Amino acid sequence: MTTEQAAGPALDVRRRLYELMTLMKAADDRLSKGIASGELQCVYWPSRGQEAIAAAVGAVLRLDDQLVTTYRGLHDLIGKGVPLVEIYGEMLGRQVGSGRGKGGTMHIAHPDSGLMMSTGIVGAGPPVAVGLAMAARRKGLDRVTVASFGDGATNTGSFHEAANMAALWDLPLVLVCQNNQYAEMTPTGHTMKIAQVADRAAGYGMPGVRVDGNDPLAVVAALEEAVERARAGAGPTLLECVTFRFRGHYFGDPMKYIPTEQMDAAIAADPLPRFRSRLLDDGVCGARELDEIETAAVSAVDEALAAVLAAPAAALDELDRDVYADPRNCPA
Amino acid sequence: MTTEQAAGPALDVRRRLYELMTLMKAADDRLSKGIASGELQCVYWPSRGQEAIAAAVGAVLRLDDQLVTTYRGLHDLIGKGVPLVEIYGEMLGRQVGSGRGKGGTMHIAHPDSGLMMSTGIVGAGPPVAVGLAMAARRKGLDRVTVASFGDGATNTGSFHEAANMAALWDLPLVLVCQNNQYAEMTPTGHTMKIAQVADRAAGYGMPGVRVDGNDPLAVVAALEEAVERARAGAGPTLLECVTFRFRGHYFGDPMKYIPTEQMDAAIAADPLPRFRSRLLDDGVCGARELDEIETAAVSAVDEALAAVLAAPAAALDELDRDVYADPRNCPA
Amino acid sequence: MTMREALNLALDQALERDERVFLIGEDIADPGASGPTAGLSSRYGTERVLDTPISEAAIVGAAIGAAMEGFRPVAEIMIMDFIGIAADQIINHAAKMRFMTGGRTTAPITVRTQIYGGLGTGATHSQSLEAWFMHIPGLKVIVPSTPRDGKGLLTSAIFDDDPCIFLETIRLQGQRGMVPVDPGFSIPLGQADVKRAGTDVTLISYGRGVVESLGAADALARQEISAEVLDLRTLVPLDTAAIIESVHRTTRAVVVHDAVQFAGPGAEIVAILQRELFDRLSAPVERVGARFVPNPAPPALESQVYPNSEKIIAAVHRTLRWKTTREGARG
Amino acid sequence: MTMREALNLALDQALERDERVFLIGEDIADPGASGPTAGLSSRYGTERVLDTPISEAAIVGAAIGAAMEGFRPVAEIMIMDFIGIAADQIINHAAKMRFMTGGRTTAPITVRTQIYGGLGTGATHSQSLEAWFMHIPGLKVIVPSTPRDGKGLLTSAIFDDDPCIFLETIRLQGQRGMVPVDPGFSIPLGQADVKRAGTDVTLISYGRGVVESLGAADALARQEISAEVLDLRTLVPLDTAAIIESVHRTTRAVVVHDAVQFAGPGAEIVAILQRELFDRLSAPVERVGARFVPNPAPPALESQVYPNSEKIIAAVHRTLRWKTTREGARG
Ligand SMILES: Cc1ncc(C[n+]2csc(CCOP(=O)(O)OP(=O)(O)O)c2C)c(N)n1
Ligand SMILES: Cc1ncc(C[n+]2csc(CCOP(=O)(O)OP(=O)(O)O)c2C)c(N)n1
Ligand SMILES: [Mg+2]
Ligand SMILES: [Mg+2]
Repeated sequence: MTTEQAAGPALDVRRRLYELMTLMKAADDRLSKGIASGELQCVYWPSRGQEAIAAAVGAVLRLDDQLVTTYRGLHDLIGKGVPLVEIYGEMLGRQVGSGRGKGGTMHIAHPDSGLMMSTGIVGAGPPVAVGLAMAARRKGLDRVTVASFGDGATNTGSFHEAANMAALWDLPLVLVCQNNQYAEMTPTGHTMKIAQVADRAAGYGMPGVRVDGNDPLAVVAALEEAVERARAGAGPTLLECVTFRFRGHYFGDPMKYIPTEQMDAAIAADPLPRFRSRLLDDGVCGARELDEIETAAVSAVDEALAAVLAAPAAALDELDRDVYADPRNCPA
Repeated sequence: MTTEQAAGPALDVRRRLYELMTLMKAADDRLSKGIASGELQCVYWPSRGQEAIAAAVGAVLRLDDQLVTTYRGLHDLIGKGVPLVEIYGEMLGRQVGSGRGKGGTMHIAHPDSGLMMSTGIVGAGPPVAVGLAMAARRKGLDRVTVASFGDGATNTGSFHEAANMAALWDLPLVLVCQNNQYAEMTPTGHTMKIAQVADRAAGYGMPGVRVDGNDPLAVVAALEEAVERARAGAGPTLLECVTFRFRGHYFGDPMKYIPTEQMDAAIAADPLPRFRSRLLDDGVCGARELDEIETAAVSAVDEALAAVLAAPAAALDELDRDVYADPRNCPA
Repeated sequence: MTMREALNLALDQALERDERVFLIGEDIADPGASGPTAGLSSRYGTERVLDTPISEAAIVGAAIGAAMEGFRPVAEIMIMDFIGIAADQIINHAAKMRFMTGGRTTAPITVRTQIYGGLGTGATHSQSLEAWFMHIPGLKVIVPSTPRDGKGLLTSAIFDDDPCIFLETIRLQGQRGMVPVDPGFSIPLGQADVKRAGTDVTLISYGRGVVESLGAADALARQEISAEVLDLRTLVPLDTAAIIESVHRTTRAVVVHDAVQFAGPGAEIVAILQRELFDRLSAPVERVGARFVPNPAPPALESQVYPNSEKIIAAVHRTLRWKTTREGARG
Repeated sequence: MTMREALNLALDQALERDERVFLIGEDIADPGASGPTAGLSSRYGTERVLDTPISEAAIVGAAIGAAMEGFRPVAEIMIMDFIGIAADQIINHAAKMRFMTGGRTTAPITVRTQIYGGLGTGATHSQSLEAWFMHIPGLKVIVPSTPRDGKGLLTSAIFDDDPCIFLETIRLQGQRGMVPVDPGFSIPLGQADVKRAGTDVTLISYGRGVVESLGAADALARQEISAEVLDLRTLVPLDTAAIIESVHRTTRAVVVHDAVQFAGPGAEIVAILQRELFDRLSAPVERVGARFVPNPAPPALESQVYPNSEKIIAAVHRTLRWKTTREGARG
């Protein structure tokens, strides 16, 4: 069976998925190495392991489509096309950061890439995504908004209110739940009785779909359907993508709460080597090509980091800016 | 077919249901008349039309079972056995009120009757009911808690968080949604895409049941099952009871937003005359007996109101009491 | 026209003149609407005057998302006591977005909400929580006391580039006053207004407190005490210059508000005054705020809780009777 | 022991001695717990140290329900910035329940939450919102600065008959100090503590501000300025008598806190002082609070925002340099 005949995305999309995934992984690896060694000082909620979902979102969405993500957003940001220099720059508090360094890791936005908001408040993204989707509709645009969040976020009241509104108004929104099986140190099964997050969709009157979040092609397929539906005005979808966080909740998390067998199984299901094998097996790319993609990813990351480290730290006078449109509005 | 053979509650329970419903209706009628004429000054969110649900809750629950209700609680309070004098007393700001008159209509509690809280915050009751149910479990009691709320309340984040917790922990709780087809002036279908509130249950992993909330026997049957389930430790149920508010949202509501046909249909389905006919048809009670029940209800209400109107108004020094356990804790 | 009509006119003209404006909230569309939004959905359609589920967090969140895309959403939280439910979106997104993204995204929303109280609805339907939002950098806080100010300030809020918390007062909605109908009329945020000039003492207030202060000033005039009534109109930005200018002249001040006195907005005004006019003050600045108690439902009790003319007059007399013993300092 | 250990000990002993006590919150059970709740679920079981979904409103609501039934729940809101989500339950149920039901029901919960800041986590993970809760009648607000106070005050909060907001400070969790291990040890709510005696000026603070104030007092001592450091420990009840007593002696005061200065807790202290000691004060009361800005993430910027010893010292010097021109009053 040749890949041309196989169902699923075109060859260049598959290649693109792998490029994105390797870039996400390289960006996470470099940051992790740097923080661990003391070279880099920043807070970081690692996305290693969840690349397939973010790559699929990046591959399926158009540039003018929009994404709202969370503190665990490195992969999402890269997938949506936020320049690495602006991401690292923001994490490391440099003037080249998306927020000139003052927002920090959890608060990266880059509207030019359609990355509208990262939030540090669990569950608080979907309501804002509802508003973005409303705006698209009112402007007559056929743009779609994706809200990306974790399994734990679906226990928040905020998620519920947003999901209900999105379904009610048939908004062009896709709710992408990156179910990495933990919320901080608490396994998903300890916080909800339902077997799958996708089951929540029924309570809103929208489709709920669960896919293997470590298989980028599965995510692409489900997401394409959801995005099409949203773009056609048929309303939102709750898309649950099952995956795993390799580095725990925050960088430095000792992860004592993760059973060895679970970690072993997760390693075996690591989306990166798995998708590499798949691409080789399907004859989409050769080993050399894939090696080159990986090398290019590492170089891109190194280059970005070098640029960031050469850039000046966030300016002290940032405290005088952006509290209000006009700084004179601050009380003395 | 004699009633003895018919499925459903025993004769005395049916009679009791009618007694409760007539008492609720009489209490609402008298209050409404008094406010309309200017005789009585108080705010009131009328329960007229929703009596069947509250009577069923009252009939099914034990004295030591607990109930959390809302501002639209007159019927629920009566069903659970809160003395009418304490209810009217609180609404009218008298010392004989459940809170010595200072809490007001929306905030009536009477733990001796198991009426633990009335809240004016839509959706905020279920979390507190979760805590009551947790307490029962931790005390080793086989008590059940019912949280009663409206259709609109199920759109709140608070409802979602509580429902999820209750299901997760298999709490002895029944979520009774009195779906009166409106939230203030907004029809239920304008605020949720799902066809029935009971559909929300699937998102939590609990049974969701919808019944005719104007038929007390239907409510009793469904509630008995839910209460049994809860008491047995098998967890909560979402029970949707479809009904109608005859007097609109608040007393004095011009109800211009209610289509005539809908109102006509509701009047035709008024639970009171309907249940009266049913009792007669089924031979449970004779007309004279039912008339006596109705007369007794009116007398009970008149008597309670007379006692309340004879009672002193809430004392001014109530401002010095109950802010803290020890009044010296108030800032000067 | 009444305050309700003035606010309605501001919303109407904003919807009329700018496609970016829309209203979102519970029961704000016809035929259910009875407040300042009445009639507007009939005129502008339910896409621009949008009834929502009871979901305060998502109402404000959705407004924020739309504002990020250039809209000028006016979100309604029916009663201020419910604003806690939306507080997270207000303080963690709306207020901080501009700063956190270095200006790349902004959330110029207006949150209209109403201060109840005086209706017998009790403790959970009567709170004045403006102090909460003054304390959050990035928000503007607006409380009009007259129909004219209501229209002018609401217009400014809607078109302001920062998130605004706009507080209406149920007991003022029926108040009448002259209102410019010109759609171009607006009142800049951050400018206090002398509602009555005076020389002996400054009554500093906003919202319903202004009405009580004016009543007190009338009564004081009969006692030949000349009270100036300064209406702050916005708590953020705060017109510190106007406060100082007035009290510098009168050397005495009483701050009046319906919010709980303890840790309320008045505390900040006092703190500013004692710092800026330490040597100029003839007496301690007095505060007349709500008593430290959940609001009781019965009107007879509730009226004990709020400021009124008598309490203000008593406070003025305290400032006038003050005998300084300043020499005793450094004892 | 450290503050974290002291708080852990308070929780441990409360769980040990009273079946009515239980803990509820996100990630508070082993093996995930790393804060003051670490180890407790292993000792008392996950029924009494209960991990929850991410549902702040329901966590507090559930605590309230259980408290109504006689339990003494200790609810954790992981970081204070998230408390908005639970604000409705706190202000509309916990705070007002006793009053609204005439004492028939009460909600003696303790809400533990942590003030972040100083960790580079940015504007939504660093707020000090104690001013919000001071302003709500019915709540008690507690902020310890030392491990000893932490243990003593947390014990009191848990067994107090009123709802308590108990604020921990992440930057103090590792601080060490002597702590009585006696389970009977507690510190009454509402009693300020002189952490350092002095005669020239009173530094009034709580929480992390006390540490900065003590540092400032040390430096001031080297300049022969004797600063008293008064640790309020609880903001409600507020030990007004202790504040007045100290400032009456020193005639000068600086209020210090990590909360935003504008409309912050310090404003109330100033308002009280200017009223009670108007003629006794030698200089305006100074405030050193956080700058009016969302917290920036980079440590170099963030450190500009918070109070520190230098800012406190500068404020003290301002009060000492003050030249009164009181004669000029009544101009
Ligand atoms: C409202 C709120 N509550 C608690 C937290 C603390 N917190 C940060 S991440 C997290 C877990 C979130 O889990 P999930 O939604 O599954 O996302 P993940 O981190 O697994 O990507 C928690 C509880 C928060 N940031 N916001
Ligand atoms: C959190 C909150 N939002 C809004 C309101 C205003 N309000 C009072 S009742 C009500 C409608 C509630 O509808 P539903 O839950 O169906 O109950 P019903 O009144 O029909 O019994 C609203 C919006 C409120 N009290 N609390
Ligand atoms: Mg997760
Ligand atoms: Mg309803």
